Amino acid sequence: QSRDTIQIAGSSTVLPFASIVAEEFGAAFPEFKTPVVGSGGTGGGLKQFCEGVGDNTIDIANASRAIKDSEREACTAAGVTDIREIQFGYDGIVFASAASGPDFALTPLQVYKAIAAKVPVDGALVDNPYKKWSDIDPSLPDQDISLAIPGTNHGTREVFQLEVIDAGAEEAGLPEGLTEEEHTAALTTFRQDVVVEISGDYTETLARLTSNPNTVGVFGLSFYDQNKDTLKVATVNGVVPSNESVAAGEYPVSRPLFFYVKGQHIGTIPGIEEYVQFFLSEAAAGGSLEAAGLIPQPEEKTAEVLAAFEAGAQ
Amino acid sequence: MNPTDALERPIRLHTKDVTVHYGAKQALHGISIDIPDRAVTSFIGPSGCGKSTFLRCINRMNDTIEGAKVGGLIELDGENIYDPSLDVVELRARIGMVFQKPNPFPKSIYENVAYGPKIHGLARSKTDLDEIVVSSLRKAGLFEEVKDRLNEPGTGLSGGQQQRLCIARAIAVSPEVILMDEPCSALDPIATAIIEELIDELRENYTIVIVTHSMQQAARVSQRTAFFHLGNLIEEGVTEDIFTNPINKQTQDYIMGRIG
Amino acid sequence: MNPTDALERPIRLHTKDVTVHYGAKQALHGISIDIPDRAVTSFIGPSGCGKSTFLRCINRMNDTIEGAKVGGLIELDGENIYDPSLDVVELRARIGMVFQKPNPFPKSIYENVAYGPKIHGLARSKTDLDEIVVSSLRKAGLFEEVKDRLNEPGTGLSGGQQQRLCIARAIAVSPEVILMDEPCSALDPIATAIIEELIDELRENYTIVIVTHSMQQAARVSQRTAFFHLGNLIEEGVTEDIFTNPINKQTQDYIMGRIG
Amino acid sequence: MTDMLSTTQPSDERTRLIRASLARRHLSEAIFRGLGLAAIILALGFVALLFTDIVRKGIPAFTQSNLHLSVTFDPAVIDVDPAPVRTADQSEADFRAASLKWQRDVAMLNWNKVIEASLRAAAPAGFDIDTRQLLTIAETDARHRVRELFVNDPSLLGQTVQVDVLASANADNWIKGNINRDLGDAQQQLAAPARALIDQFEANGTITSGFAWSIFTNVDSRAAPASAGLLGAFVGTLWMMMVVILLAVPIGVASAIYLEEFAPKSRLTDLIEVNINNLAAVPSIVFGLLGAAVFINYMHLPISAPIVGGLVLTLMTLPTIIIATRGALLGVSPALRQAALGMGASKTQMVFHHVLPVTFPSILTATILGVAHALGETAPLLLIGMKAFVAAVPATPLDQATALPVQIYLWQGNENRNFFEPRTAAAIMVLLLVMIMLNGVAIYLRSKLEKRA
Amino acid sequence: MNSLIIAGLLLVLLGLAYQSGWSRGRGLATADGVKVHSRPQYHGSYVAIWALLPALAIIGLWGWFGDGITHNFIVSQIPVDAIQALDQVGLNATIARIKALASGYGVAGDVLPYEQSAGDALRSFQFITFLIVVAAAAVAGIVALLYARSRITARHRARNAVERAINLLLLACSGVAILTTVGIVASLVTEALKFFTFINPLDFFFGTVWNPNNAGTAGNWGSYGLLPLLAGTLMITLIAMLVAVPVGLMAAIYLSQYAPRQLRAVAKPLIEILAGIPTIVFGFFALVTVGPFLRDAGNLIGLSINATSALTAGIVMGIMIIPFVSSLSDDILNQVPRTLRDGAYGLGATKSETIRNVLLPAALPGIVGAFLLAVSRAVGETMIVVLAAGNSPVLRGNPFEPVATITVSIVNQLTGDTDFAGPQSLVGFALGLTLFVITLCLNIFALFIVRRFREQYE
Ligand SMILES: Nc1ncnc2c1ncn2[C@@H]1O[C@H](COP(=O)(O)OP(=O)(O)OP(=O)(O)O)[C@@H](O)[C@H]1O
Ligand SMILES: Nc1ncnc2c1ncn2[C@@H]1O[C@H](COP(=O)(O)OP(=O)(O)OP(=O)(O)O)[C@@H](O)[C@H]1O
Ligand SMILES: [Mg+2]
Ligand SMILES: [Mg+2]
Repeated sequence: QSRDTIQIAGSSTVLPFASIVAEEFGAAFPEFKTPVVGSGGTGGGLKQFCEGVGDNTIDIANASRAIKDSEREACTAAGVTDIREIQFGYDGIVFASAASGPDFALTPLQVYKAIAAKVPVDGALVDNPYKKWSDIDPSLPDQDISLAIPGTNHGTREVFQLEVIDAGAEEAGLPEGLTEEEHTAALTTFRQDVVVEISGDYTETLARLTSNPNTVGVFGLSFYDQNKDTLKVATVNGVVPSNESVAAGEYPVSRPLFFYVKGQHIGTIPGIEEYVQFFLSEAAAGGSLEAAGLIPQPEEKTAEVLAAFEAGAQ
Repeated sequence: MNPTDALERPIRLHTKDVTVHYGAKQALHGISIDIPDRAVTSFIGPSGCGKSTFLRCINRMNDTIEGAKVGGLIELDGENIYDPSLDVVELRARIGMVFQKPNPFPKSIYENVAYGPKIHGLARSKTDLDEIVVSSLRKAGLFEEVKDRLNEPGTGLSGGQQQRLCIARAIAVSPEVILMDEPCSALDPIATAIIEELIDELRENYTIVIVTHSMQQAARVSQRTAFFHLGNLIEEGVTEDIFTNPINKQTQDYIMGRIG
Repeated sequence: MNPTDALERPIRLHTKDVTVHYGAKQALHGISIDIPDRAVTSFIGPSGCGKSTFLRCINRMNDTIEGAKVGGLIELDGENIYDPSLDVVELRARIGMVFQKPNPFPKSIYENVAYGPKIHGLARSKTDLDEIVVSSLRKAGLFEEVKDRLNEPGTGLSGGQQQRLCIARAIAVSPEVILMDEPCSALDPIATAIIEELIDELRENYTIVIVTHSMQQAARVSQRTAFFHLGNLIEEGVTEDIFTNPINKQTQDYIMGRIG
Repeated sequence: MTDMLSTTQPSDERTRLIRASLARRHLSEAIFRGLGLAAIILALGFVALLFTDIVRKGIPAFTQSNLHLSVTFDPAVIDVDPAPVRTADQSEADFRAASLKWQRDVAMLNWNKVIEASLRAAAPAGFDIDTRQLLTIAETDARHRVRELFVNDPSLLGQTVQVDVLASANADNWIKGNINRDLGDAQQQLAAPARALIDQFEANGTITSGFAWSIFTNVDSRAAPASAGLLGAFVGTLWMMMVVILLAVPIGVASAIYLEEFAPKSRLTDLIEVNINNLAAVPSIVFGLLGAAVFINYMHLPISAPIVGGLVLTLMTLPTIIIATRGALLGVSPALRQAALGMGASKTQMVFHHVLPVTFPSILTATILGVAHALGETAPLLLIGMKAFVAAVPATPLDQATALPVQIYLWQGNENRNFFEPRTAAAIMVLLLVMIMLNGVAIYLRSKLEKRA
Repeated sequence: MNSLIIAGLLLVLLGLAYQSGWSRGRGLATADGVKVHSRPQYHGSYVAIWALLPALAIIGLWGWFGDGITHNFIVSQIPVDAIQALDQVGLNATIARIKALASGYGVAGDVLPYEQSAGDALRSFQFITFLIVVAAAAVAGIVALLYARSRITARHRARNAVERAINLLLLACSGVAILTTVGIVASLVTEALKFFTFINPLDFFFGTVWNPNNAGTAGNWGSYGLLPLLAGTLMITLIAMLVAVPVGLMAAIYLSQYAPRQLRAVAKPLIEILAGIPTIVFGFFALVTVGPFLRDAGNLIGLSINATSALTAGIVMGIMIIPFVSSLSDDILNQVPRTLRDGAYGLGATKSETIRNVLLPAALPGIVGAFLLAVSRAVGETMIVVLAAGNSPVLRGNPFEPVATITVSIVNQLTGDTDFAGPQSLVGFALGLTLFVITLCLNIFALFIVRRFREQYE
């Protein structure tokens, strides 16, 4: 006699979506219990996932990033050999400021210039001279630079680094001849006077904004969506972030969301397969997930993922 | 019974060179005394002279005091009570004790008396137990006063009644010896008189040792008296002799009220 | 000075029908006594008879005890000390007190003595203060023993020294009356003798009231003695008379050691 | 005696000096006293402020908007076979399978159509609103409610019944004004037609507000925020407290008894004593780390289960109970102990027959206070995975669950700030009520005990 | 399931043993002559304990060594050439697969024939060993039962033996507290050591930059300087103590020395309510009420105060600690002997003079100890900081800015999207260890002071 509730843990970004699916799944499938969705972060979820096979390990790990090779190895060593990756959509990452403030139309380059401790000027790295947004670009508001970005314990930070900072730095053109270390440092060293790293959740970022209305914060698209009354979103490269623009690939700052299924539990823990199919199905989950701010992926991608899942171990 | 009879009774308790140390401090300096069967022996002496200490040696209550060390020999019916193989719990069932301040358990009167027989397994049935309780209360002269409220808490009784309850409780396990440490010092004169009368009755069946700070009381209730001073047994003998004709100078002084 | 002189001295303290209740319990039942100037008056009586209670009435220390209620009249030099307009702080500067257990403040010896003058603003300068401290210590017979360690904590002294320090502390505010509640009961005989001698000297300048449980001490140090029993003042008069020729039966019994 | 003259000032000079300083001294006395009173008022003011603030924030959450719909089970929409009826030759299992299959078919229908139809029916004739916007008025669980009605009673097919469902969280926000009603379309959660319709619904009685029973009867919900409730967390907390009571109390009392009554004074007992005093002050989060490392990683107990939470809280509460119990044991009068020993009771009997019963009330009080403290503890639970979304009431301590304080933490971080901020305050009110009740019981017991003693 | 069977078996054994000892003891009592030492209940318990211990020991031994034996058995079931073909990881995976097969869980991919047979063999092996263990336990229990029963005589001291057992049980219970400490230290140290294989301890303890790198950039772990967190912790603690100490101490003084009885009866429990409020509630209060209030107040006087800042968290934490300070101070003040107070009153000191000049100096060591205990509580507080301090691990001295503390970083690192095998999450344990050591030192020091104080006035 084995456990009859699917157990899920992991990323807090995926948590709302997984919770919604879990609830709907429980409602739609009278024969299965509502799965339990724990948080604990992507790392925490994968850690539990990779602890082994059996009743007291989880069945599904939610992740806002792809599993890493080191983690896969740990899994294998513990006997978790059948890991099936499901990518189910995107998370949009937006810049938003207080609703009462001016509009922002940002580009990665501008954000990079606002944030980096040293910026290239005439082929050399100098201390960041910009005080106001308008110093960077006259089209930007005449307002002190102040940014609240996710802390390094967040998956969001990775996307932010990759899609905004790295991209902006490339555009700005870092000087030639930097060593690898210098290069990394140039990309990851931020000005501590204007940048705040938020290790808590988006509520925390929102609190920052309300206390300092000059702040531009980084949020998940869905969080912004639910707090439009206090927040104003910035365009990036002229694109307004929305489900459509992200899904169409026009809005640059987004990341795929995943969950990982322990193949060995399929057939033992009831309902895992149905859960996966339900998660990816158009009718049941698609609607509510979108309403909750998930950015859907192309149908072909979903079909591909589903096929790979059903085909079994990769 | 004539008080001097006590002299001829067999010896129940025999002690030899009993010493007690509390940590570094020596409280008793070699006490040797024989206590006769079915008689009342009283210990008198100024405060702090070691009366209570010696009494506590007899049923090994000193074991419970941290740092107390007892030396010498104490025999009950020829059996060394400090023999390591002897079970002290059993010993205390044989040598009952009544304390200075009445200390009934915070339980019903019935439970107070029944407790001893229960833990020692003296009653085979509920009826047995009832019988023991009633007869003990009766022997302690308390039954008539409390028979209608056996289930009320013992702490609700008056001081004198409480003390008699404690005596009943001690009797209930049918001890051979009863030790009493200033049993009346917390009581008023009337209650004291009742208890003294009771002691006089009990002596027919029990060997009784009583500590008192009142010479009058010692004279009233005991057949033999021992006088302690500064941890020494100064003099002991038939009560009348001690009070009327003390041999020792210190005893004289004490009885005349010159020391203490 | 001849002990009987005390009779002829002017009255310093006059009390009339003083009663004290602790909550529901009445501790004093109307005490009326006159206390003469520059003499030692001692209060004796069995434990719990109300000696301390009465003493505490005199400098209104009973105010600090929750539930204590004082009735009747107490006059210091004809002034009612329970008059609401009277400042109790000032009163206590006039009537000093020394307690049973020496209780020096956890400060240096110097600070202990200087504390009173400081809070009352009696010293205009540091030199003034030094002078007061030295002379008080000297009057308390302590100066020679501690002059090299005035800055060491007062709690480091021996019991007798501590008590003398407390007396010096009381003297330092130049009170008119000094109350002492069993000042020697925590001391050994030698320290007691020193304090008694000191009291004898102090009486030249101060009105002293002392509570003691020792009749001998009362006889030794006081000119007048009052005997308390069960909250009543039974008898008072010149010490010699009280001890040699008590009028009251209870006083007689107490002095003969028959009660208490 | 020359110095005598110099120090014994004339009495009136001395009196003058003393009197001169009196006013100043009494003033400083008054100031000091005033400072003390101010401190009390400040401290009490904080209590009052905290409570009024939370109550003010939380009260609105106890009312909630309900939609009264007449729902028609339209056969055109509910296009399924009739519910299976058990035939004579059918085995129990076959029947169950058939009915499950039927239920799943029912679940696969688009019940939103039914909801949409009833909403449209309630709207004024010809009101123009698109389906998506219309559906944002009712909470998403409305369709499950209606479906369950049908599953329980398939004969409803073709009939029209009155059904009460919750208005959506956003509708509720709009009605209560949690969202500024003057903001433009772009900043509103609901589309303009939906907002207009809600106002009309309110006017015609389709939407009324009532007491939010769902807070007490429902489990947490992400899909349908308006129906999110505390029941699951509450039961989870109950399980944890049960573990705490079953473990911490016996173990705590037993160790206290050992240390106070039996332990010989030795290096070891000294060490244990210091150790226990220390544990009492170890930050709770460290216990969380311990729980994660030992109970979950090493002993492989189920994650986010009340049993693990209970164990962690047990270890955390243990020192408190031990210390309090030792205090109580220490207070038992030696007379009672002597009485028991003098009767020939062994030490063990003395402790268990006499000392423990007497101390029972204070041990109970200490236990209640310890449990109350454990009840409100959050940080260690976060580290052992109790920060999970659990949409079920845990049936055993081994089932996944959250706890009340964790639920508060989760709601506090919910994206829908407008809706969940009041609801968080409401949850806090519930938690505080439980705490105050526990503390009240403890204070009551203590005073009763003191009276008896 | 298995454990249920075992528990049932033990229960039966227990009942049987008790009954047999009891009736034997009872029989002794009826035979007259010798005085019976112990009551039948004790004989019953005596036999029961004797019967239970060997049975438990056998089951315990199996629990200890069983896994190893099972492991060896599985290895023995894998063909030698298959073992040789596998590396350690592969072998473990294979064993896990076999276990999964035996337990009825499916495995992914094709099942090799030898895996299938090993799985079947393992299943029967498990069944048989289970039977053996149960039987052995039962036999041992019964043998012990008989032995114990045979020892019962009238003079047998069953009570003493049972009481010794109870004593041991009590001792074991008080060992739990020790075990907890050992558990804390062991779990923190092992994980922290793993962390220190990634990061140089010197960089951890003396680093001034806290920037654990993103989960994505393996190899570049980032900076793990403790100092910003420590500074944040200290700053919040300092603010909290600045709030709690004056208010708490003055409240204690007022309540214990001035307040009329009725006020004390009301105010004391009301203040103690603060102590019972869960910290998450304080956190919420700080986040939604105190923070915005401070920000607005700051705006009014031209200060830029963040809603979530060291100040917000510190003030609210101070409020939380008030009852802690006040009740400890109250205790300590009450322990100063009355005679000292009387001494001052007797000299004509006013109440406040008595308190300030005599009471407080006398109680000072105790009060300092109490404050240190309060400090250690503030240092370890988590939820208020999680919600209200702003979580900004940057070394700066401005209390109006957000800070991060050790506790909050533990939560963040252990529940974020961090790499569970890397230093990003392991650092949580190193931080926990640091925190543990800090509070340990504070506590020992505080307890030392308080104890010294108590001794002074005993
Ligand atoms: N538990 C103890 N620890 C240390 N010393 C003790 C202890 N009990 C008694 N003593 C000391 O041993 C001596 C004898 O004490 P004991 O109680 O036997 O005197 P006592 O004759 O009963 O006096 P009292 O008439 O006051 O009861 C005294 O000096 C006392 O201080
Ligand atoms: N604070 C108090 N509250 C209640 N009753 C008190 C208080 N202080 C003293 N009493 C009672 O008042 C009565 C007189 O006490 P008091 O201390 O004056 O006696 P005493 O003569 O000084 O005795 P002793 O010689 O023992 O010091 C006693 O019965 C005592 O119990
Ligand atoms: Mg005695
Ligand atoms: Mg007195």
